[in-house]
Amino acid sequence: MHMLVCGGTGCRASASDMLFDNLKKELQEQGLQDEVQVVTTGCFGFCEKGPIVKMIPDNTFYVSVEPGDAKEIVAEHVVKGRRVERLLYVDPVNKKQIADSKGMGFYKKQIRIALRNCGLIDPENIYEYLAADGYEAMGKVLTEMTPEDAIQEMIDSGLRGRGGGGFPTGVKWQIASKVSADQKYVVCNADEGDPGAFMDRSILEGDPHSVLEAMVINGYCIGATNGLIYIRAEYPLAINRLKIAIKQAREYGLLGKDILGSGFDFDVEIRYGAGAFVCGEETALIHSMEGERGEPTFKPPFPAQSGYLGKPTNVNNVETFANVPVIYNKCAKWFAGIGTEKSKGTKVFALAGKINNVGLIEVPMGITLREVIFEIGGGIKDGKKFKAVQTGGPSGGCLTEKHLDTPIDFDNLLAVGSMMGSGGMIVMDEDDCMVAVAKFYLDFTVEESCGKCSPCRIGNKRLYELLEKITKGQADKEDLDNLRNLCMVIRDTSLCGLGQTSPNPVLSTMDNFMAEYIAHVEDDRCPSGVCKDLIRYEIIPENCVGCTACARNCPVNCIAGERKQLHTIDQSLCIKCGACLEKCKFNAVAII
Amino acid sequence: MTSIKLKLKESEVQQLREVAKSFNNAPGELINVLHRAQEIFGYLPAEVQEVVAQELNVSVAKVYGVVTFYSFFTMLPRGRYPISVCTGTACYVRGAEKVLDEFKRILKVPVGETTADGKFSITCLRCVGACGLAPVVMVGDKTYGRVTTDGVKDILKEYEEAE
Amino acid sequence: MKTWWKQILEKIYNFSSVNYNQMGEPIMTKIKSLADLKKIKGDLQSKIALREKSDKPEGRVIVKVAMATCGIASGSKDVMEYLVDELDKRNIDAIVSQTGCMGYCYAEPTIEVTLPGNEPVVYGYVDLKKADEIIEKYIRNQELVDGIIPVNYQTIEKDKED
Amino acid sequence: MIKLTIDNRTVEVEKGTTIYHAAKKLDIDIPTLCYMNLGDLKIEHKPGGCRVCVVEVEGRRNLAPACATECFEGMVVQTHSIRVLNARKTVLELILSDHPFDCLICAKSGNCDLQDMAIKMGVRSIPYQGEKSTYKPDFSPAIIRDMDKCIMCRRCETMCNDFQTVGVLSGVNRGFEAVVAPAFERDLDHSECTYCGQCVAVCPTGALTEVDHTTQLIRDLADPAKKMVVQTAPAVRAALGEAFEMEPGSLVTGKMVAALRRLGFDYVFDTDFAADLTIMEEGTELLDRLTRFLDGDKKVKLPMLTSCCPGWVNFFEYHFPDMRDIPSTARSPQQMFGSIAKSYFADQINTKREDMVVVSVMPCVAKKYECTREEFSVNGNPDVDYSISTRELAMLIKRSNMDFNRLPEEDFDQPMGESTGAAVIFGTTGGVIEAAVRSAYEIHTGKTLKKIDFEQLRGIDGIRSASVDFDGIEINIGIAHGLGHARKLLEDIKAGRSDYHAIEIMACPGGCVGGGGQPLHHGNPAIIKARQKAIYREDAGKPIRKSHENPAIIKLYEDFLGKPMSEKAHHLLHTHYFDKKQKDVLLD
Repeated sequence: MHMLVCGGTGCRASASDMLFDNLKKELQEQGLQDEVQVVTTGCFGFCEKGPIVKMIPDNTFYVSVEPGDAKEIVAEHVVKGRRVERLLYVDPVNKKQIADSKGMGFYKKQIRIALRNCGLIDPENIYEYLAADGYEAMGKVLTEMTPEDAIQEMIDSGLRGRGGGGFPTGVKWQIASKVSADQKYVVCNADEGDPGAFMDRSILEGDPHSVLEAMVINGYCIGATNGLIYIRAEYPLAINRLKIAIKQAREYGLLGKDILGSGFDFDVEIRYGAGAFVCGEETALIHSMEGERGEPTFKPPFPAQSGYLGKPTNVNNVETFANVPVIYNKCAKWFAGIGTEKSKGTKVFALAGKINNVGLIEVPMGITLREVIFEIGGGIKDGKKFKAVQTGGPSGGCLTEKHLDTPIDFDNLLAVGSMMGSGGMIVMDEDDCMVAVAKFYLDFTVEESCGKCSPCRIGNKRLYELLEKITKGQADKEDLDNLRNLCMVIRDTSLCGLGQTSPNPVLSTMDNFMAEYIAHVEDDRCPSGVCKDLIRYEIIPENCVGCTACARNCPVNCIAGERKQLHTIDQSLCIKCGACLEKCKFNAVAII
Repeated sequence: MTSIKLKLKESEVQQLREVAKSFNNAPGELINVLHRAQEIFGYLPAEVQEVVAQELNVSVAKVYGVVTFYSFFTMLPRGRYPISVCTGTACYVRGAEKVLDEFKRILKVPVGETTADGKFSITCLRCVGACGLAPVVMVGDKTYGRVTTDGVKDILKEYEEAE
Repeated sequence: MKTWWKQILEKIYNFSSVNYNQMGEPIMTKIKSLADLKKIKGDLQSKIALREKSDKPEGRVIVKVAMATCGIASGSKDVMEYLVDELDKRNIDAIVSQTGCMGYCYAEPTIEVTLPGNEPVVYGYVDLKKADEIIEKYIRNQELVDGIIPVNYQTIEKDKED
Repeated sequence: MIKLTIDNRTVEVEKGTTIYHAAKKLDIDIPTLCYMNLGDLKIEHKPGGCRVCVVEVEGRRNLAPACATECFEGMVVQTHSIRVLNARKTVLELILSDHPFDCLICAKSGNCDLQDMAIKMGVRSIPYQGEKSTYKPDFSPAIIRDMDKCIMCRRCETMCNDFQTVGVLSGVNRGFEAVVAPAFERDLDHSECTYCGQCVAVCPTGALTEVDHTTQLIRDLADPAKKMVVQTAPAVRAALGEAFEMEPGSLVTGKMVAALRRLGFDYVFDTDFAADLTIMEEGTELLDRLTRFLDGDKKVKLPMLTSCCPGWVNFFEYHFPDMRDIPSTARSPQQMFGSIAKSYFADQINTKREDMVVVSVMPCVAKKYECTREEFSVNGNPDVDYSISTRELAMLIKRSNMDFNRLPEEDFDQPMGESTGAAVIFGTTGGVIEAAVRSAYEIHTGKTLKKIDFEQLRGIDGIRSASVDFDGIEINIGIAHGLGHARKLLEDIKAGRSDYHAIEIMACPGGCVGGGGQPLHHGNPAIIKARQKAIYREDAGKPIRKSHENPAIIKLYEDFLGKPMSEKAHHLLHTHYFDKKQKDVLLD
């Protein structure tokens, strides 16, 4: 028998260490130390109910276990084989106690559709993909369905583009299918540029065939025989696995002429991006594939009408494609049964930032931020306080405590001033200054703006400069008004999605954290102690023991003081790097 | 942007011509050709761009326009050990800026430049998708995860010793 | 990777229809219809089931190593090589294969170990020392060791028709 | 047809019409800084980049650019709601925040689209201050680039790449650093720039201007030791009036002469004189090549291409150097004039060439470069000392306190002021070849033309072709204006697909009337067409309309040159061309 004790930061903060020791002690007292093994595990992602103990092999799941409960667990469960009822998880809906972790709703929070094969199959081995229903959807569509039926199925599924815009995929296909042209193209957008989002890379690295399969289906639906994958050159592993997959698929006749005897031809080529975020925008992406500067052009015409080389082109994102085969394998109705009314299926999020379980998760649409952050993500790192979560990357906004129970879908996120984006989710804690965060995103936008239209080229630069002024304590209240007006105008007048959404990080932080802006502007104070010009490091005399650790680590030698004497910081030399604070073991350095 | 004057050898010009030819000398393949050219030379000096322009029958100005648009392309030779600090959001909130500052402080060069001995160059890049390891630093093809300011010295030491 | 590829293929599939060229790469045959495809799938599934059993009735140990960018950056390649070599050296009948990202980026490198007749167990932060511990304690003696990552998702159910 | 409402008024437009044009129908002028449509010239530049033309469309989340948004049935548009006006003004303030505030001393002041817009929008302060882009100014022999003033409308890029296919300018860098520049941000004179000046002609701000020679000119005019000679190109007289609020297409030949005389020129001559001379030389060369060709001489290359346009000469020297033996060797009228003025005429008035200053007034900026070419000088003394544009002349007249509109009409001086109608039409596309045909026909056939006007050679299409019956021999003539169109013809010749005998090429849209040195058309192609009409009007009114009948020219040959293509003529009036193609990359 095994006892798994959660050793994640959250549980540790609620004394899982002591619980672990107590369990061992109890077992020893009972002489069971050789029969029952106590093991610490990584975070279960259920920190709200920690500490957690799981019994193997019967999968009993105890929650909110205190060190004092060790005795009872050993005495009852281990010795007598009876569950400790009061420590069982209570289902919040039907109020029933659930003993077996498999039955807990918690396990159903994540459903893997797009990531179904990631981490399960060998991506370089087509056999494993074939064994996992691979290319069966393609076979079914190509040999048993008309393009019209296949498009209808896609429309019925309610799948919306996962790249950020959320345009219904089936409708996009339908538009391209209705334009007559001698050639059409299917493009897979794998130019994942959102800092902090890496689901596309993971899918291509873990399940490249699913994307190829979906591209063939897309091609069949719209009458295209050419597929292009536009991928970031910074993803060498994904490129390599894609190349292997393409080679294998060709060798098996799953790409190429007369696929599966259907008479339909389709082949795929790889094109490389070269580091331009704006190329995530489909018109810019198309120009980039044509060997041009990746500058967006006005829509309409939409790529589905006139795209690559002026031909009708469907551009879909990697995650969107990864969903496609499942929809045909399981049917549209099944897919439409997951998620919310207007956002069907699941969404992959890249959880990052100040959160315990950094990683990729896939959850049904409609799940709340709270469930994602606290139940799946395992809560905030180091037991700090949750402050904000940024969704949608540079196009998105910062959401707060009050949005935690909002069901996540395309429309809800938009309504609260953020965006689904490609699914980056960056969690921030009390140590993050929201003005600085807004500035960080603007810095990104300024660097990534293509420069074609004035509001984005100059406006974002000015936004950044205004934010810089604020973080330096040089701004006045009028600047805040100007800031807001500028945001509105950039949003209203920019040529493409990049500019139209670039003010979101500023607007959402202004809406949700106005007090922080005011503190910077009126009191010349950064409440989170981040903005260098508004803080200073000082040594607290009561706590300083004169260990010299700070002085030794100061890169500019601005800390003076003899051993065992009080140290002082020369503010005129201090570069505010924070090394002294990091090194001090006595809480004697503080940000003022 | 200035570029280092470079004389190409006939063999190198020939190599570029073959690259262009392998892409059917099609203007639409400009970016693919530039990728290959950068693989060969490590960077894209003016002379290389001129040959590419000639081979693909596009104007040099256009080639330069494309090269300067994409951050992946560079006209300056990188250090023997190019250091790239990820400044994506996940790395940012986990202290990438401090790590970057530390590199700049120790090597005494700003971002985008190479140390006088040609050994190290510092660049920033946007998210390598290894957010779980934030903050991330790449030296050449090698990725370092969970880098701290203290760790910077150790990383550099590894390469100092390599020579 | 080439030798792995061959090794894995031979060990796993022992596929009668696969022949190898001189380079050790399999020579493929084209799949000509949907029926063909389904047949191959059935074939593969039963072969996979079979190879997991090996010649022992209770089956073989299966180890999957997450080899996506973050995994490799954290050293999963070394771990995989170590596991392939060591399991062989220690005469443990096991299949080691690579797979994509399992999603636990914070705990890379991660590996999934399935002992015959048991649920798969995922271990995080696997360095060579940990790998050795896993081989000795978990794989040999079924003793769980520290560093388990609790799996917290469900996959889509297999189609009922199949 | 589609019905929509703009500012509460209904309008009906064809499908595919943009809001901008629909509004025009209602006389609503939506401002824009980047959009440009040169109608018949088939140049439309629609990047949707400046975002000044945004309007509010009911039901739309954000504002729509009027220049790019197509109308739909039932569309409701507001062009001056508060939201629109605020956005438009803010965008303009942003553009101004990255623009120098040196309006008072800017070459474009008073003629600047950005300045006009700031006045119109009532900008009184710039709330958004910050870093400004700065670039090293670029002085070439003809064009000055001051990219600090660039607003990224990218009209120049369209002219340089799409229309002229010269490919010197491209958008470079990105974001705030984005700018239009030659390769490697080198100076223009290190690029393949032809100095056609079409970038200057469409630039809405002071970012692209011509090199200024007015100060030099004023200094020389004040020097009593210098004999000041001026020549004026045909297209100047058809456009100069625009600078003095006259209707486009007003002919101001007489007033222009009066003004030049009042400026202090000793001799006011006409480039048209040299144009007639050009026809004598070029026409003879054409006939010679034709006759030999028809006689079966395999060494003769046809078609013969005209060579009066310096932008065009630069173009083939850079892009088609291997074909540089096809164009006529005749110098341009400007250079023929200079050469004759500093020899024949200098002798007549007993002046050393060093003491004579020959100034040309040209509709062109490439002429500024042309007169600096080394082969057009004798012992370092240039045949034409410098060239000023139509715009510079207008500026000089204003600076000299003249009321241009009230000046009397005066005549050119003699002998180099005498010209024919054939010379006048050099100023428009198709004119040179028409003038050549008038003379070549009569000289070749010995017959008098019944009809002097060759309507089939006229027009505004980019590439035109016509056949002229030379007494039983069909002569195939091609005409191109715009270097992109020229490129097509050249590629055809190269590929052996061309059956032309003679081709006229002009670099600028419409020919010299649309030159880079003309008063700015501000995107109105009707102005260019009006100038073209004026040119033909001047031709029609001339007593002599064939170059070979110009008495001053006849006398020039009798007294000085002998006959066309004589050795002396060859020495003074012909030239050779260079291979300017960038040599293969430096090899070790």
